[in-house]
Amino acid sequence: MKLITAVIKPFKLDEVKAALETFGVKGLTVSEASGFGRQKGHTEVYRGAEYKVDLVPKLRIEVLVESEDADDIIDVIVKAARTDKIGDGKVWAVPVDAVVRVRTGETGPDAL
Amino acid sequence: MKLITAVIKPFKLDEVKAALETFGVKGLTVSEASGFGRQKGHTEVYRGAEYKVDLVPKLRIEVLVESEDADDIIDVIVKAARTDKIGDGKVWAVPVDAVVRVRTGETGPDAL
Amino acid sequence: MKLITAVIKPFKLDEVKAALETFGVKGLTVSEASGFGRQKGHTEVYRGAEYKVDLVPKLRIEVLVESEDADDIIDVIVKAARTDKIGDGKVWAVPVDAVVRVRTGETGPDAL
Amino acid sequence: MKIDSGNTAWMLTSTALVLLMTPGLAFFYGGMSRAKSVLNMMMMSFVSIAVAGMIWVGYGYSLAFSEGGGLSSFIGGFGDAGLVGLEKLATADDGTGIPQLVFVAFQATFAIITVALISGAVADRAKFGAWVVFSALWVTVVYLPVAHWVWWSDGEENGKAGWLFDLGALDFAGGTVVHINAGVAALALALVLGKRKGWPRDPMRPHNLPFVLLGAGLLWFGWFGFNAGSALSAGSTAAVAFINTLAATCAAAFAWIVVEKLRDGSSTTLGIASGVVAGLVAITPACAYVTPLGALALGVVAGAVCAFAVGLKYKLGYDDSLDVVGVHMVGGIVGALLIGVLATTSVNDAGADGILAGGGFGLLGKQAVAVGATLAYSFIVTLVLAKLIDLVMGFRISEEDEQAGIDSTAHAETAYDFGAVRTGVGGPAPAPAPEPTTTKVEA
Amino acid sequence: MKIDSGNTAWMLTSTALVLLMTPGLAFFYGGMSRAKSVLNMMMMSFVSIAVAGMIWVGYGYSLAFSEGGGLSSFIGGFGDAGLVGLEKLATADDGTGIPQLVFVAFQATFAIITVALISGAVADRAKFGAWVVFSALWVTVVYLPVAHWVWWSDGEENGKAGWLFDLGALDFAGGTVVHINAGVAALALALVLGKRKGWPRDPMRPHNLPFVLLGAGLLWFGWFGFNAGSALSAGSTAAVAFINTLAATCAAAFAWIVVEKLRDGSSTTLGIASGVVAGLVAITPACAYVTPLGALALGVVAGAVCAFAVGLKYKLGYDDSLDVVGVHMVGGIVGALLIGVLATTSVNDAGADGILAGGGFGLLGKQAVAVGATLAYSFIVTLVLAKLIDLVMGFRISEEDEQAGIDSTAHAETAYDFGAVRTGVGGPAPAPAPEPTTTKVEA
Amino acid sequence: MKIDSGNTAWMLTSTALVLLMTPGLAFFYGGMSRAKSVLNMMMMSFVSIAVAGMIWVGYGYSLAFSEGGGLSSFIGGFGDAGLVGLEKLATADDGTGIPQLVFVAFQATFAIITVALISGAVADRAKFGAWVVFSALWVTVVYLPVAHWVWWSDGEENGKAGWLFDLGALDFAGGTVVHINAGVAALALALVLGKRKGWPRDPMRPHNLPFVLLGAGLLWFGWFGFNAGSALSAGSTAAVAFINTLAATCAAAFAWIVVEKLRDGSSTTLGIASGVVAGLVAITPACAYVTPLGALALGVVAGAVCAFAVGLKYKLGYDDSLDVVGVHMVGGIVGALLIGVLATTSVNDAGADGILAGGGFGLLGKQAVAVGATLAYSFIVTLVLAKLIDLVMGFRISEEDEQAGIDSTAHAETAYDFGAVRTGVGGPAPAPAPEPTTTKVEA
Ligand SMILES: Nc1ncnc2c1ncn2[C@@H]1O[C@H](COP(=O)(O)OP(=O)(O)O)[C@@H](O)[C@H]1O
Ligand SMILES: Nc1ncnc2c1ncn2[C@@H]1O[C@H](COP(=O)(O)OP(=O)(O)O)[C@@H](O)[C@H]1O
Ligand SMILES: Nc1ncnc2c1ncn2[C@@H]1O[C@H](COP(=O)(O)OP(=O)(O)O)[C@@H](O)[C@H]1O
Repeated sequence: MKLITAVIKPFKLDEVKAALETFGVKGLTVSEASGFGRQKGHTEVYRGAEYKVDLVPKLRIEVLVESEDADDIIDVIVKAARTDKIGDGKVWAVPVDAVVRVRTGETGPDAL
Repeated sequence: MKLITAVIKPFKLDEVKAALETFGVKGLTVSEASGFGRQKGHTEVYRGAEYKVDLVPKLRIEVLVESEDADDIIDVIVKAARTDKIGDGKVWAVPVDAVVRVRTGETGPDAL
Repeated sequence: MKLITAVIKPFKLDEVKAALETFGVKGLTVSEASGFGRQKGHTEVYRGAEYKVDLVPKLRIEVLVESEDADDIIDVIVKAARTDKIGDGKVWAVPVDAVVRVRTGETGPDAL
Repeated sequence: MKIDSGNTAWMLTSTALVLLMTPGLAFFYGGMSRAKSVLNMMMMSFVSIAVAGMIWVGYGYSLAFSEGGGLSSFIGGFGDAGLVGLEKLATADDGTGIPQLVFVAFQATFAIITVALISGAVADRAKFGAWVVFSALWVTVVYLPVAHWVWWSDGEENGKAGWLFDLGALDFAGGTVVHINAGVAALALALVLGKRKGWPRDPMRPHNLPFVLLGAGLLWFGWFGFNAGSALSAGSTAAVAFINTLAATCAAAFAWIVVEKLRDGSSTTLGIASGVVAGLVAITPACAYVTPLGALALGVVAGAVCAFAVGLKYKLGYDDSLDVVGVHMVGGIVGALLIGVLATTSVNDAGADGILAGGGFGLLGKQAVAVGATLAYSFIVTLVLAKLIDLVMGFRISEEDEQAGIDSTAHAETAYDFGAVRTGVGGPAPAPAPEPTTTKVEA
Repeated sequence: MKIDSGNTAWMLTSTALVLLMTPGLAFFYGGMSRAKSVLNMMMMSFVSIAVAGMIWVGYGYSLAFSEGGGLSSFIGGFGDAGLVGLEKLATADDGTGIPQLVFVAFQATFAIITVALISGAVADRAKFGAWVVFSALWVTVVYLPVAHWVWWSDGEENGKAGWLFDLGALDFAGGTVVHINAGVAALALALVLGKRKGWPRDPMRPHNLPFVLLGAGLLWFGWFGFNAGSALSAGSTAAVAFINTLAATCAAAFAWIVVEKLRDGSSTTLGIASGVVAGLVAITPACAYVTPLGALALGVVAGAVCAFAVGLKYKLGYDDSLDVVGVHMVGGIVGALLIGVLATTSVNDAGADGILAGGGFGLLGKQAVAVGATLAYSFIVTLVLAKLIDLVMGFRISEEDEQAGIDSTAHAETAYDFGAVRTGVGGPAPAPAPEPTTTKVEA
Repeated sequence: MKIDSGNTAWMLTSTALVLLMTPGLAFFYGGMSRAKSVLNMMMMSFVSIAVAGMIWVGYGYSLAFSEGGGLSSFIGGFGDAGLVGLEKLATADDGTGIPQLVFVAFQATFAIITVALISGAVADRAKFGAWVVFSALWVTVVYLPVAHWVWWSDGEENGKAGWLFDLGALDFAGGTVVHINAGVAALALALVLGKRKGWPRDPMRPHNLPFVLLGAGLLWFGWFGFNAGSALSAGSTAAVAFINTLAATCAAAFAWIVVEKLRDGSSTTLGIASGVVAGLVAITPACAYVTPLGALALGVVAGAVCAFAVGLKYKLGYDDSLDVVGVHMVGGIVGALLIGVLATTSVNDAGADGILAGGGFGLLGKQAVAVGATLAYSFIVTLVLAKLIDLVMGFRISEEDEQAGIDSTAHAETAYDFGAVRTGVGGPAPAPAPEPTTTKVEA
């Protein structure tokens, strides 16, 4: 199994979620984050003061998936999250050794 | 070493933490998240409007552990977090290549 | 590629970020967390009541890096985050199978 | 006549109280908004104070409260424009002995809050500039005439007066002029602007319910100036208005949460806050004409009716975002019509007898005419005005800006920054540039 | 007698000020609660306004402030029920010339806040329905009699009066009737309901300290109406009450944070806010009977004593969640007894001389009787009442609901929603059903 | 003379209103601070109330408003220390018929807010203990003399008076005494304390803009007591002051956001709130001397000038954190000087004629002297005072404490705790000990 993590623009959440559900993903976890990358942040002038803001709000989505679906799901996320503007985010996958569903104790793919 | 991540119901934090401490875990990191799975969310009616709420608040616990303890610790978490109701959460483990304790620079199992 | 996660003291963010930029890291993601470890929390007395506070606020930084840079970057973070006081935090690395840049669809090291 | 320091003291206080209502409203509405649009919501209230306040001094008071020559039944003239020369006058012939300028200031606060009330219907999506233009024009072409119709008279017996005043319709503190007027204008505006993206599918729950209660508390407090201050003196009429304002509000708040409990299973904070406001709205026109027991009854009806009325928008499909129509229009109508039932001259000689006091259906008829006239005039003129503004400058922000949040896109600010991680205004990235760019968000 | 517009103006203002105190209290208490129970806390205050307000109009004023036939020393009658026929009366014989209904409204706000004060003892865990029932019954069987004892007289020399009034105990603005009464009732209620889950082990710190300060600020502001308004006129007595209210509060706030600094190392926001309230409570009964320097002294004592008194609950083991006992009961007793020491007729002929003014121990004795009687009556009756309610309908929510947070379980709401990620009310999942279910949380 | 109940009612109300301004200020400033230092900011306001209030009763009123023997032009004496014997006096000869103690209380609130205003310049970094000492000393050596200069006279024709009073400079409600005085003291204090760590590089944006608006709303409300209350009676002068306060504020708020829109592209919440305060500041000295149209003009100038003035600190490099200098000092100067242009005796016989009313440049000259004297005296004495305190006890917290946040390090509290995850005060770990330690943060 894999854990896919996606850092996306906050307002893209609905679309990404919808796309994942359509694909058949059964669950996911979302948290708030902020980040920077190419989108280096920007300079703001507020009340006469100029300063650099370099962390931009993002959302972080985690989905546990079966290994063979990983590439497709990455694809689905990337398509749904894309705005073609800088700061669209990253998606990555890491290998997972074990997964357990708390309620039932099921493990492995059944637990997803 | 392994990184065990658990997504649990917020009010179970105390019990999970206590169980982990009893087991001998020396540290952990908690953050707020929200998610959905089988517990598909629910429909709410508020002031005459009906809508679907599909993200439910959760907590996300991360614990770094020695590989040989991973299974036991997953077990401990699962037991403590279980309410037998839908939405109890997930626990998963991923392999970790390296761990460092910032204060001392110790690495590997010593750093846990 | 590797995903390096660092749990640090909140006020060290600027220094860690600066050090990573100097090293050449192109992006990172930050989120809020809290945790405990050796720094077991402390007892507070507030308005006559004494209680144990065991979760202390931390920040969680994630950086995707090329495998060969991982050790150096861990080093950079550790140095920048250190205060030599208890509670300085942890840094760990996990293997990453795939990374995609959402905007362009680039994958692998190009996507970092 | 000589200044009466007691009456003047009460009217100065009342004026300050009514002015506080608009910041109170900003919290009532702001708390109900989402976190990404609370500032815009509050700005609409605050800028209404500025705009309506300046207009009032400039020509508003004059058009509403001075003699308008041949058009006097419908609108005043420019005789008192700029308030020139009013500094040393006491209000002439009404026996209250308050300085003319105190009356001017008191009435200014009514014009201010009326336009601010409307803004609740267009949360999250109105161009700020368009709102500013709208508020100025609306005060001029809707508020000033209606206020003149209902409240102006030259004080002489058989003298000139606004046509609704002449008719004998009762509106002690502004049920028609303020609440029905604002409520139906809100409906017109909601229709012109259309629904928020995602409404009614997405949850758009209040982001800060304590703020809603703060707003309700400040409104309640200020409303004693609104209602008891409308006596223009500190005596028995003010006393009646005061206790009735308390009684009706208590009853309406309670009625609303009882409806909720029975219908939905829980009583909510938003419910009790809305009930408070519904009670205040409904008692406003009636407060000096009914007994305290009558006020309790009126409150119960208003609370229960409005608790159902706020659900209408989902059936009829207009996005009156913060329930201006369901609370102010409906509550205002309930109050105005119940005067026809509950009014009694045993409380106030200047009032009239409604059905229960044996006065027959005459008063109810007059009340219905006043309600109908206000509804029709305000709805139509507001609709035309809003459409015009929409054509000329566009009234609604872009879909992208709405989704990102109007606070950051229109005001370059976000309401809160609690985090240890400090981020910027959080709007969409300014531009796909590899190097730092400069977004001007100066203040 | 003729209406005095100046006195009436001040009393209308004071009444509005005192009414604002209860929303202020909602913030003072709400800010001290945890984020998951702030709404319930605030709802308890708001619903107290509704309930006590309706009762007051219905029969409350009558039972407290009318002649009660043979029982007149202990309780009034139903002669003024529904306030029927009071509309055009001025308060008869007291020389203040305010309309009777203004006095009615002023006193209504006292009944309201007294019951609301109690709610601080039962944060996080009282069934909302049970609270509503309790508040109605408590006003009836505790507040109305005690108010009658202390404040009612028929105005004639050698006429009838409440028994504590007769005795000559001094309570200018409600130290016994309001604060001791509410404080000891809070103790009784805390004992009946028991401790919050996790108390005192878990931290249950204020979730929003600025709200605590907001509440303290609004309370302070409104309290000038409470104390100086209790003169029922705008003259020298009101002036003395006003400056003393300011002086004592400043001293108490300062004393509290000095105690903190010396004892704990830091002065806290919660401390200064609590000191403000402790000072206000303690000066309440005394404000028209002591000199400004006396008020300073009284404030210092009250602030320091209460700063220690709030720690008692940990030693004695009752969960008076937001320190109603430590601040209102203890502060009220300090103020009531210090009258016996500090009062002087040089300030107010209607007062009496305490120990320092050479009046001996007589006054102190009477004050002690009034304090003792109020403590005993209120504690016992409240205890019985709460037990009864607990038996009949259950006073406490389930442990599961308490842990999940009473806001979501009792009111189907959460106070705040700041996040970019929008979630629902966040209670425990409605039921283990695979398909979407419908939780009714309508408002 | 006899007490006038109407004037007294208005002055009691005004006093309560002005007192509310300081908690209002706590929100105005607190909302602008960062989340980690909001409590300290608010504490500085609240403790100022306590300190200045006690001083006022002790010796402050006496030094400011009593006869000072040979030094009478510069400072009062100790004749009224402790307010002994003032309880039954009406203010003697001014014809307003208010009790002396009401005047005392009214003036107390001015001293209180003046010192609280200064705290905005030293957000995030002043030792709390040092602030307390500073506030006590500053009231004594700066506020009391300046108030005496401008406002004290013995009431006799050709009698004694403060030297600026004698000169004929006009300051109706405290433009020099309160705003210029506080504004320039803020500058001095900002210079002594130095810049916040990271300023001006790091963003230090308001953490809670609704609180800023709440503060602005409460200030506005209270300011009617400040300005119209300064008439000391409820009559025509109060009426003029009231309407002008409304008119100028509306104009200034609007002018500020227009400047923003033109210069920066968006109108901000912080802008409209600041505009409100700038307008209030500028009209303060002038409110009883200009016409409503004059007030509109004055407001436009004040709003626009201050909108630019708040940017000065970045050019000149002093960290006046929350713009006390840019708003209060600059706004106060604008208002004081524009009196010389706009004043007209057609509004108020007690005023004078400025340039536009044909009075020539004389008045402007006097105004300039008053402004200059206040600027010089306050700046120099404050500078010396702050330096002294810095030498003796240190005025600034450690860099580490500043970075961790002054709320947790100085007050052992954090403002908010919204999370499901409950953490402690969050300061740096108490000590590198392996076992639980006890940080005392009792309250
Ligand atoms: N190397 C990285 N490691 C972790 N997170 C990253 C990294 N690079 C970018 N991110 C995250 O992805 C977000 C978008 O990246 P950015 O480079 O700005 O956009 P784009 O990939 O479109 O150029 C950042 O805000 C950050 O949260
Ligand atoms: N595939 C998944 N990937 C990531 N997180 C998941 C996944 N499935 C479930 N979760 C997380 O676990 C939580 C509980 O899952 P859910 O399916 O509702 O409960 P249960 O496992 O008891 O049926 C979700 O709210 C979500 O945060
Ligand atoms: N085993 C662990 N798994 C996950 N996070 C940990 C673990 N141990 C410590 N942490 C995180 O690191 C932080 C600092 O750890 P701590 O042991 O207090 O400091 P130090 O490493 O300096 O002794 C903790 O607050 C927690 O967030």
